[in-house]
Amino acid sequence: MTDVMPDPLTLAILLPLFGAIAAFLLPRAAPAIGLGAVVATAAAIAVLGHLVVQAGTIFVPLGGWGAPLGIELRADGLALAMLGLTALIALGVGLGALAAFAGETEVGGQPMARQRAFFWPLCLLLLTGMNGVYLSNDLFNLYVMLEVISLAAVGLAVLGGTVAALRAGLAYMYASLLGALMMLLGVGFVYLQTGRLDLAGLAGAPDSAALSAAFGLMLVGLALKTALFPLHFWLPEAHANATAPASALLSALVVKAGLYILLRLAEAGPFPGEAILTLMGVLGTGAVLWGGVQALRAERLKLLVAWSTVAQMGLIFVALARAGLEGLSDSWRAAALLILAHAVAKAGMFLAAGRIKDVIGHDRISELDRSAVRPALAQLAFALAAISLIGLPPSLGFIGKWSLMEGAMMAGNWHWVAVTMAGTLLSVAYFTRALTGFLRFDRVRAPLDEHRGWALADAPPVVLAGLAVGLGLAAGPILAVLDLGTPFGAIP
Amino acid sequence: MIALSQATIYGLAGLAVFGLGLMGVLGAAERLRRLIALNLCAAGAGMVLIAAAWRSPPAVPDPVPHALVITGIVVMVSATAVALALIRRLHSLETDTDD
Amino acid sequence: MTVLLAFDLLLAASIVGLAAATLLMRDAFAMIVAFIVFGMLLALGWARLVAPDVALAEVAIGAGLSGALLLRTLAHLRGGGLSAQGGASVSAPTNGATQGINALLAGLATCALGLAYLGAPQNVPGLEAHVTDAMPESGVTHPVTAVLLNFRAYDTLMEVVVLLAAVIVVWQVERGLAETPAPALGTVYQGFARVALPVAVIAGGYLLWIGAEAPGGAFQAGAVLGAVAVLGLLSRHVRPAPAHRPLARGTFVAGTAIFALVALGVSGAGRETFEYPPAHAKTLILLIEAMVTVSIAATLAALFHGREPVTVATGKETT
Amino acid sequence: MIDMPLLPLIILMTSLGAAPVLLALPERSARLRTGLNLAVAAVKVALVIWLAWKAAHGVVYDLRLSVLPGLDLHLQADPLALMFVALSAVLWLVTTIYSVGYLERGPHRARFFGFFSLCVAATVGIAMAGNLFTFLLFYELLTLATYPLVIHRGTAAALRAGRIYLIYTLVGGLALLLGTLALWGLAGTTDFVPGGVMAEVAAERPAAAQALFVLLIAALGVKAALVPLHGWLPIAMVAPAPVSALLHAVAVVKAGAFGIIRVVYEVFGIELAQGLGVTGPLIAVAAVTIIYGSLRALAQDDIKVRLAYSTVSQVSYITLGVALAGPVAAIGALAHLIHQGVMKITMFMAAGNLAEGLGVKKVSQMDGVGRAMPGTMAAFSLAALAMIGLPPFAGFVSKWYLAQGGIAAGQDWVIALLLGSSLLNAAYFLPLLHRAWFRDATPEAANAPARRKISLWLAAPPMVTAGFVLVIGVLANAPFSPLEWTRFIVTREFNGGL
Repeated sequence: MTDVMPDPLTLAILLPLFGAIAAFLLPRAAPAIGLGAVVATAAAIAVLGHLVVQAGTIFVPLGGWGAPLGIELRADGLALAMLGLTALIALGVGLGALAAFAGETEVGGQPMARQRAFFWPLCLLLLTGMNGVYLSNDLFNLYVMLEVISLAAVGLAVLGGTVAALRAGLAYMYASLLGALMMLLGVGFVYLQTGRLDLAGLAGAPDSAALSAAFGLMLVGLALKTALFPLHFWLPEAHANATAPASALLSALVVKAGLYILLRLAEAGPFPGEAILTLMGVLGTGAVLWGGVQALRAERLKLLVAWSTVAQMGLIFVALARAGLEGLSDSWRAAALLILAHAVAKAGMFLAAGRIKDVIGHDRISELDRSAVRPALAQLAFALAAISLIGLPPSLGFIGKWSLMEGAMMAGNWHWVAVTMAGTLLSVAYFTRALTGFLRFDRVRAPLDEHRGWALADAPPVVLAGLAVGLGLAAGPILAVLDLGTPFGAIP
Repeated sequence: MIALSQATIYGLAGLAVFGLGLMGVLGAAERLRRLIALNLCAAGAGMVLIAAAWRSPPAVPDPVPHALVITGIVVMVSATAVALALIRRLHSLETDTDD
Repeated sequence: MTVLLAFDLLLAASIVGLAAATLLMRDAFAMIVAFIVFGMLLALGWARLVAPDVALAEVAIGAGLSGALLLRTLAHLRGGGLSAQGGASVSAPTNGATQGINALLAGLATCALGLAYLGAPQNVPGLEAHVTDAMPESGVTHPVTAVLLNFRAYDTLMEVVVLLAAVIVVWQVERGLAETPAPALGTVYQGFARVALPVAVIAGGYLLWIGAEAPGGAFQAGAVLGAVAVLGLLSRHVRPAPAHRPLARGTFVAGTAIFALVALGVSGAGRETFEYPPAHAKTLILLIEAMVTVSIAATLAALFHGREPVTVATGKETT
Repeated sequence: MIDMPLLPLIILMTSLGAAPVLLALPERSARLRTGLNLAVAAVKVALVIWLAWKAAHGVVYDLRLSVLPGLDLHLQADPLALMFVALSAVLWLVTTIYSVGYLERGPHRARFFGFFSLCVAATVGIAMAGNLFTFLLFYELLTLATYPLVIHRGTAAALRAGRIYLIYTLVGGLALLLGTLALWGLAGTTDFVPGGVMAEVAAERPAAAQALFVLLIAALGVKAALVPLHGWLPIAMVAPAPVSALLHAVAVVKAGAFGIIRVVYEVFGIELAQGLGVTGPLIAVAAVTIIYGSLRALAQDDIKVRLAYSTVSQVSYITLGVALAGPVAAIGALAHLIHQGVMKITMFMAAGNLAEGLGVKKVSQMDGVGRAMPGTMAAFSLAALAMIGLPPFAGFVSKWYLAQGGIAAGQDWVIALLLGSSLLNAAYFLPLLHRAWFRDATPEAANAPARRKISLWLAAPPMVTAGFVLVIGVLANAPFSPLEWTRFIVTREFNGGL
C-alpha cells in the first residue's frame, strides 16, 4: 500500500474531514467547498476502486503497527460499494441542498443562511464517519466512528430548528447514544474474552458466554441504531421533521452504518446461533408489517416516507435471515443489494418529498390534490423511487427482492417469501396514497399551473430516483464489485 | 469458586452501574435525568474496560483499555454537551410557545 | 490484602450506590451533585486499578466538565421560570407498568451480563506485551500516551473530530449573545480567579508536558485549560462577541487540522499514514498534543458557553 | 443491407427513449411533441419492417445482458415476437395520430404521451422477451406505464378505477414474480424454448409442475381478463378513448394473452401441458369467459363498457385456441391475436369519435348517428360485422380456424361454443348498427350543444384500421398476411406438425 501516497483509504476519510473544517471556517463558501470535497472524495474512492479491482482486499496498517496493536483500515468489494454509494448520495443530496436552502427565511425555524452554512460541515463530518465505518477493521474504532456519525446526524436532524425537529432530534440522540454505549460495552466483553479489538480477532475466538454477551450487546445496540422493530420508535419523527436534504442523508445513509457493522460482525463470526438470526428475521417481519401499517396511516408525506424506511430496514433483516446461518455466506449479497437499493431510492424520495413540500407549501397527504401547483418532476421522482422501494422491475429494489426470495425459496423458507410479498403489497398500498394525491385533479379550485419545464432543483431527485430504477440493469457489475476480495469467504 | 479479585469487583460494579443507567434511560421521564442515566451507562462500560485491563497485580495494567476509556470520556462529554444544548433550546422554545 | 480488598468492595458498593442515588434524587440540583460525586468516586476506583490517566480524565472531564455543563443547563432551565422541582423539562410521561417491565428487562439483562462476566477468562493476555515491545519506537515513554497518540492515533483523531462535531452542533442549535449573563462571580471569587487562572494555566502546561512520560496528556491538560476558560467566562474576563467568531472557529479546528495534516504528511516513502519517522516522533507528537490541547480547551469552554455569539436582529431573541 | 445485431434493442429504445423526452417537454411545445411522436412511431414501423425482412432471411437476433448469475435480460426476435411487435408498431402509429387529435386541448399532454410511449415500449419488450424473467420485467413496466393513462382524467372515478386496476395487475404481477421465481428454482432456467423447459421437472414432480402452470396462467389471466380475474377491465373504461383502444387492442389484455401463449408453448410445451392434464381446465375457463363476457356485454348501455365485455369474451378465443393444443387451433388463436386487435381498436376509436363529435356515450343515444358521422360509423360497422364473424372479414378467418382446430382436437362442442358466441356477438352489436343506420336521430340529440365537427386526426384512424380489417380478412391467404405468418410460427412450435 505504500506505493500510493497517501493511501486512498485514509483520503476517503480525511478529505471530507478537511472539507468540513474548511466549510466551518468559511461559512459563506460552504456550498462550494462542500461539493468540492465530495468530488475529491469520490476521486479518492475511484482510485481505491482501481486498486481493489486489481488486488482484492486492501489493508492499511495505520502508523505502520498493524493489528492487533494498531488500527487497520480494510477495503474490499463490500466496502467499496458502500463508499461509492455514499459518495453518489452525498453528491446528489448536496446538489439538492443548493436549491433546498436557497430561500431567505423559514417561519418558526432557523434562518436559511444559517442552515446553509451549517449543513455542509455537518454533512461532511457525516461523510467522514460513514467512510470511516466502511473502512474500519477495529471494533473500538467502529464505536468512535458511530459517535462521529451520531453527532453529525443529530445536528442535521435539528437543522431546521423547529420544536418538532428538536424534540425528535433529542429522542434520536438518546437512542443513538444508548445504541453506541451498548456497542461499547460489547467491545469491552470482546476485549475481556479475546484481548484484542480487531475484527479478525473475533474469527478464531472460542464460543463462550462472554462472547455471546458481547454479540448480544452489539446486536441490540446496532438494532437500536438501525431502527429495527421494535426499537424503531425514534426514527419516524426524526426523519420526517428534518429538512429534506438532512432527511435524505439520515434515511439513506445513517441507518446503514449500523447495518454495515452488523454485516461485518456476521462476517467475522462466530455468529451467536441460528435462533438469533431467525429472531432478526422475525423482528424484520414485524418492521415490514408495522412500518407498512403506519405508513398507511401517516398523515404527512414525509412521515409516510420515514415509516417506509422502518419497513425497508426490516426487509433487509429478513434478507439476512432468509436462508439461515448456512446461507449467510450468500444472504449478505441480498442484504447488500437491498441496502444499496434503499439508499439510492430513499435519498431521491426524500429530496422529492422536500421539493413537493416546498412547492405546494405543505405535505399533508389528504390535501395534496387541492393544490393547483403540481411539481411534476418531483412527483415523477417520487414515483420512480417508489418503484424501486416497492421492488418492481427492473429497479435495484427488484433485484434485491428477487435475491432475497430466490435464496429463501432455495432454502425452502417460503415464509420469508410470503413476508416479502406482504411487504410489497403494503408498500404498493401506501405509496399509492401519495400518487393519488399527485394525480387527482377534480378538487382543485384555482386554475391549474401546468408543468412549464425544468428547474435545476428537480435534477437531483429525478437522477437519484432514476438511478434507483435503472441500476437494476447493472446488478451484474454491482454484484461483481461486492464480491471483490470475497467478503464472507468464497462463493458457495 | 471464582476468586474475588479487584477486577471482578470493579467489573461487576461497572455492570451494575450500566444496568442502573439502562433502567434510568428506559424509565426516566425528565430529559436531564435520562442524559445522566446515559452518562452512567458510559461510566459502567468504562469500568468494565478498565477491569479488563487489570491482570494479576504484579504486572503493569494493559494501557490500551485505558486509552480507550479516555477516548470514551471525551466522546461522552461531547455528546452530553450537544444533548444539553438541545435541551436548553427546546426549553426556550417550549416556554415561549406556552406563554 | 484483605483490608485493601474490603476497601475495594466498599468503594465499588459506594459507586453503585451513588449511581442509584443519582437516579433516585428528586431534585435536579441534588441529582447533578450526586452525579459529580459519583464521578469522583469512580476516579478513585480507577486509581485503585492503576489507571491514573483515566482517573485524571474522569475528574477533569467526566465529572468536572460534565457537571459544570449540567449545572449551567439547570441554571438556564430554572431561569426560565420553572419550579425548582421540575427543573428538567418533562417529556411524555411513561406509565407505571411499562416502567416496571423496562426495569425488569434491564435488570435481567444486567444479571445475564454479570454471569457472562464471571464466566469470562480472567487472564487472557491483552495487548500489554505488544505495547511494551513497541514502546521504544513510539517516541514517548508513557504507555497510555503512546497508545493514544501513536498506536491508536487514528482513534484519537476521530475523538477530536467528535469534539469538533459537538461544538458545531451546539453553535448551530443555539445562537445569540447570552441575554441573561452567566452567574457572575462575586468579588472575592474574582480575586481568586485572578490568582487561580495563571496557576491553572501553568498546571495545564505541565500536564501536557508530563504526558509524554507520566500520567497526563492532551486531554487532561485541555480540560484544565478549558476550566481556565470557563472560569474566565464566569468572571467576565472573557466576553464572547461576534467579532471573536473567526478566531474561535480557527481554534476549534486547529487540533484536528494539524493532527490530520501530520498524519497524512508523514506518509509516503515507505511509511503509512500516522507512521511518524522515529527521529521526529516525539517532536511531532508534542506538536499534535499542543495543538489538540489548545483546541480542546477552547472547545470545552465553548461547549460550556453553549451558543454561537451572533447579534440577533429581533429585540427579544427566542433563545 | 448492413447487419444490425442491436436492431431489437433499437426498436425497443425508439419508444423507451422517446418517453422521458416527451415527459420533459413543456406543456406548450405542442408542435414539437406531435412531430416527435409521429416521427418516432413512423421510424419504429420502418425498423420493424426491416427487422421482419432480415428475420425472414434467416438473421437471428439474440441480445443478452446478465443481471444476476444465470439470469439474463434477453431480447430476441423469433417469428412470434415479430408478429406481436409488428402489431404494436402499426397500431401505435395509428393510435398516436388519433391521440394527437383527441387530446388537442386537454391538460397533461406531456405526461400522456410520455407514458403512452412507455406503454408501447413495454409491449415491444414483452413481445421480444426471450425468457420469462425479461417478460416479467416488461409486464410490470406495462402496468406502471398504463396506470397514469387510465387515471388520466384525474377525477375521483378515474382514480378509483386506477386503484382497482393497480390492485389487480400488481397482484397479478406478484403472482407472476412468484411463478418466475418458482420456474427458476425448479427448472434452473426461465428461457422460452419451443417445446418447453419443464419436461424433467414434470417427470419428477408433476404436482409442482401443475401448480406452477396454474400460478403462471392465473398471473397472466389477470391481464388477459380471464373470468373471474377480469373485474378491472370494464372499470378501466374511464380512461380516454385512445388509451382504451390501446389497452384492448395491443397493450394490456394482449400482453396477458401473449404471455399465456409463451407459457403454454415455450415454458411447458403443449404436449407436456396436455400430459399434465392442465389444458382441459384452461379450455373450460376460456369457454366460460367467452360466454360470460358476451352475456354481460348484452346488458350494457354504455358503449365503451359493452366493448370492454366484448373484449373479455374475444380475447379468450386466443386462450381457447392455445389450450385446444392442435396446430390448426393454434393458427386460429394467433391470428385472432392480431385480428381482434385491429377490429377492437377500430371500434374504440369510433366510439371515441361518437363521444367527441356528438356527445354520444350510450347505446340508447345512438339513434341516427350513422347519418351524422357516416365515415366513423362505417368503420365501426365493418369492425362489428367482422367481430361477429361474418365472412370474409378478419374475425371470420380466426373463428374458422378455431372451429377446425376444435374438430381436429376431437372437441366438437367448440363449434357450438363458437356459434353461440357469434350469435351473442350479433345480439349485442347489431342493435347498435340498427340504431345508427336505421333510426332517426331524436330532435334533442340533433340539436345537442355537444355536437362539434371532429378533425381529420380523429376521423381518419378508425377508417384506416377498418381498411386493415377488410384487407387481412379478404387477403388472408396472401403471403405475409397475418394468417400466413401464424402458420409459419405454428409450424415452428409444433415441429413441423402441419
